[in-house]
Amino acid sequence: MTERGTSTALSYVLTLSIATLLVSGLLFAGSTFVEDSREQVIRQELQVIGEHLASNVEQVDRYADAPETVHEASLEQTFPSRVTGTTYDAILRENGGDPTLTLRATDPAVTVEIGLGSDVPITGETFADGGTIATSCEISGGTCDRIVIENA
Amino acid sequence: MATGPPRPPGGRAHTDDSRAQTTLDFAIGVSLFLSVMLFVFAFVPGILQPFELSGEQDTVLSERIASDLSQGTLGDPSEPYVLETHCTVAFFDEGSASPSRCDYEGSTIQERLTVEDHRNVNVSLRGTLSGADEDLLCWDATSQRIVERGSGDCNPDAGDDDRLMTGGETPPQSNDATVSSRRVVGIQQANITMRVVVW
Amino acid sequence: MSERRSGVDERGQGHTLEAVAAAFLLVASVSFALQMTAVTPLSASTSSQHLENQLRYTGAGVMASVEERGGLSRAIRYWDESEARFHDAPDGGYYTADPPDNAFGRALNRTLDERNIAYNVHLVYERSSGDRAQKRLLYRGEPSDHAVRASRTMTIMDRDPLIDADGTENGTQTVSNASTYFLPDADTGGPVHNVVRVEVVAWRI
Amino acid sequence: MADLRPRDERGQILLIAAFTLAVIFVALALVINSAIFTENLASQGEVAGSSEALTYQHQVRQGVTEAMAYANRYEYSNPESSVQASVVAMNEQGSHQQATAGQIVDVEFGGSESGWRIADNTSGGSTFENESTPVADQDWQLAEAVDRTRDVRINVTDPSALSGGPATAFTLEANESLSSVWEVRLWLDGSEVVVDVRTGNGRNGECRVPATSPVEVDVTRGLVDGQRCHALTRSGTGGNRMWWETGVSAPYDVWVKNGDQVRGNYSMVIQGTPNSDGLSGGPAAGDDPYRTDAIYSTTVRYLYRTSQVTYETEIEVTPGEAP
Repeated sequence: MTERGTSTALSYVLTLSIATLLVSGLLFAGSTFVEDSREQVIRQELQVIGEHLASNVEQVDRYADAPETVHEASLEQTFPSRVTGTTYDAILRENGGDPTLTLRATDPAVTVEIGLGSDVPITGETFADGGTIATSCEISGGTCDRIVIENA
Repeated sequence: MATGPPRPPGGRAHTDDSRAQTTLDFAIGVSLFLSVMLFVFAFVPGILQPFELSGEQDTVLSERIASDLSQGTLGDPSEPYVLETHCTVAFFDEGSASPSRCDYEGSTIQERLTVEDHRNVNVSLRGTLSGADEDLLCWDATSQRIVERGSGDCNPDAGDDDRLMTGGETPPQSNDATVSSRRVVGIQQANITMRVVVW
Repeated sequence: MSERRSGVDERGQGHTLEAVAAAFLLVASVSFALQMTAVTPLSASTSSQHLENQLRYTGAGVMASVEERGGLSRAIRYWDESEARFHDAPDGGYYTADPPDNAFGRALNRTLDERNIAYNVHLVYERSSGDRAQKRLLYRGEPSDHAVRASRTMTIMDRDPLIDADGTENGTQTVSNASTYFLPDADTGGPVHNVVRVEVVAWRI
Repeated sequence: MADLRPRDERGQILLIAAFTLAVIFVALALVINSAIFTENLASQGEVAGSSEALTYQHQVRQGVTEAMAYANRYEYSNPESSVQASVVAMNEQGSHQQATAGQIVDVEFGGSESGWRIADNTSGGSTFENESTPVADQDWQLAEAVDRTRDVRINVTDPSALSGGPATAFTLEANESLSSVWEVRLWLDGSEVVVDVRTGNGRNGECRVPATSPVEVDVTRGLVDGQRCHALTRSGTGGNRMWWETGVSAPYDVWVKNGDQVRGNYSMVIQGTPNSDGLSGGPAAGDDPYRTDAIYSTTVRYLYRTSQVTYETEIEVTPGEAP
């Protein structure tokens, strides 16, 4: 038998450490790769949902402008309630005359902002979770005071 | 020495050469595994490549801009797809302030469309008002009419207020990562095409 | 000693087996991942849906811009009393190759034909009995399954005149007193003659 | 001998490596699925039926406009009931049509404001003098204390009858006081008809069309022969307002000057007091202008509903009123 001249214990430890190193390296590389691409997909999905929601807000704004008197104007769209596994919410904010729509994902904290025209009547802040979001006008005296979003 | 499990058939002796087979088995096993590993590592990026998402929201953005311009901002929401002449002409007048009665603000196309300044957007009006093929349109201040660029009445750089009906950066001809939305709209009793390009 | 030795033999084959099992597990996971994703030949190219949306807006935009000049209602009344069909329409009574020679036809030709988009134009109306009827204004064939439809509703009144070939209003014939006009009076007692829905069905060829 | 055993340990390593890779791929599959869904969501258009709400509302305006024109012209003895009947008929047929597209539509008559229709539509056209006997004057007041005017249309059947210069040209005026008058003149300049506009705040402009009869001037819609005339709408790079009534505040009087310098027909709808001795009580024989009861504006309740859209409004239809 050829004697390798190494003790069983040493080679045993050596191999085991290489093994664990190899596996943990693989695991770590893999999970960061998955995490990164997951965050990228979440950001894209929030942006797409945000653009759809923004066009709904603009459509309701046109609904309010077209007639002489508006009694009710609302538009709802069903979005996925979870974005690549994480929940998210949408906030329609006056933002001091420059209204914006902000979408925030919870698990990896991803935030997306979409600007809206300053002529769109939005005051204060309204909020809706992911899922079916209704965009509608709060109406008084036949005109649309402000556009709000809520869960339908 | 206790006898091990029954000798394998063929009566091979328990000599070192049995390790040779083990080495052979080992070689086969690892090589197979490595080849599969390499194949997988070569193959997986291939799956992912079409789903490398970038600029997905541009499609929805260009649709949103086109619908907003054609159904409300440049005209009147009570009559969709019909543009009001002066607000449309003033929209393409970049650099000067927006007229207060029009439905947009700011002096650059990005501000008027409320998109971030770094976004590349181009809005243009094209049509076949005279002749056969579609051409970029132009505002002829002397006759106060919208004419084709090649119609002779249009001289945007001649000092009078003629103006080409295109706004924002010029879209790149080469790369294909642009999204464009088209709307047919009416202006001055003619039907033309509004094109919004986002990239 | 021998324990280890005998283990060695089985371990040898065992070892290969594990490598094979590992390889198999790897391939299985990749194929499972593929099965799970809704990977379709078209899933990467979403442009076809985007183009369909454009087509729908094009149809709506053409009708809106033509109607602004009153061209849509006139296109419905562009009727040749003596020939009992639309002016210069082929024998079938509806246009096929080239669209009608009026504002609506020219607009369709310029915005759709020049982008080699095929389209049909139908007029949907009601008979006095209340059931719906459809009249082909222009027919180019069976729409593909990617066809989109844009529609617009026009109200025609009892005394609206028919339109002559050159586009001017006919002095004597109106939608009510023209005997061969396809559109019946769905509101016999009242002033409304009929409410016609103009439908443009367009698809890419 | 000893180095064999480690190889056994490594055997398990391959399994573990493969297993971790498997877990990673499954996670990756989830991510790819959401990526595909994102692309699918990105290519979706607007909410189904959401832009049709506004398009159909415009079609309701078109229908009511036709109904009002018909009622004012042919059933002026009781125009409101005629418009009401039309709205009911339109709603019945229209709602059937839209139901096939999954859209619930309901249009209800919501009342109307009366006014007067003033017209001179002698066939073949005539001069625009008033009907006072024995001699028709060419300068006369069409109506006084007018608050609103709409659908002012002049159809010059014989452009050669127009005067050769602006001084003696046919003029239609919205006259609030001597200092604030909006007027439009029609005269012939060689082979072109000139539509010459002067607003109450001192702006003027003109647009020209070939003098081929008939020349149709739709004053309050700002169209000449169906084409937009900047002198009647907005002109100059700043888009200065030139529409009817600009620079003149209601109530004002409507005057015709040099009514003999034109040959054709005209009509308009006003809210005010028509000149009773210049206009006969109804369509008269001969070439005299007349006045009849008319509907000035109609209010309609509009409801549009689909599974995702709810839209309820009230629209006031005043066809051909300057914006």
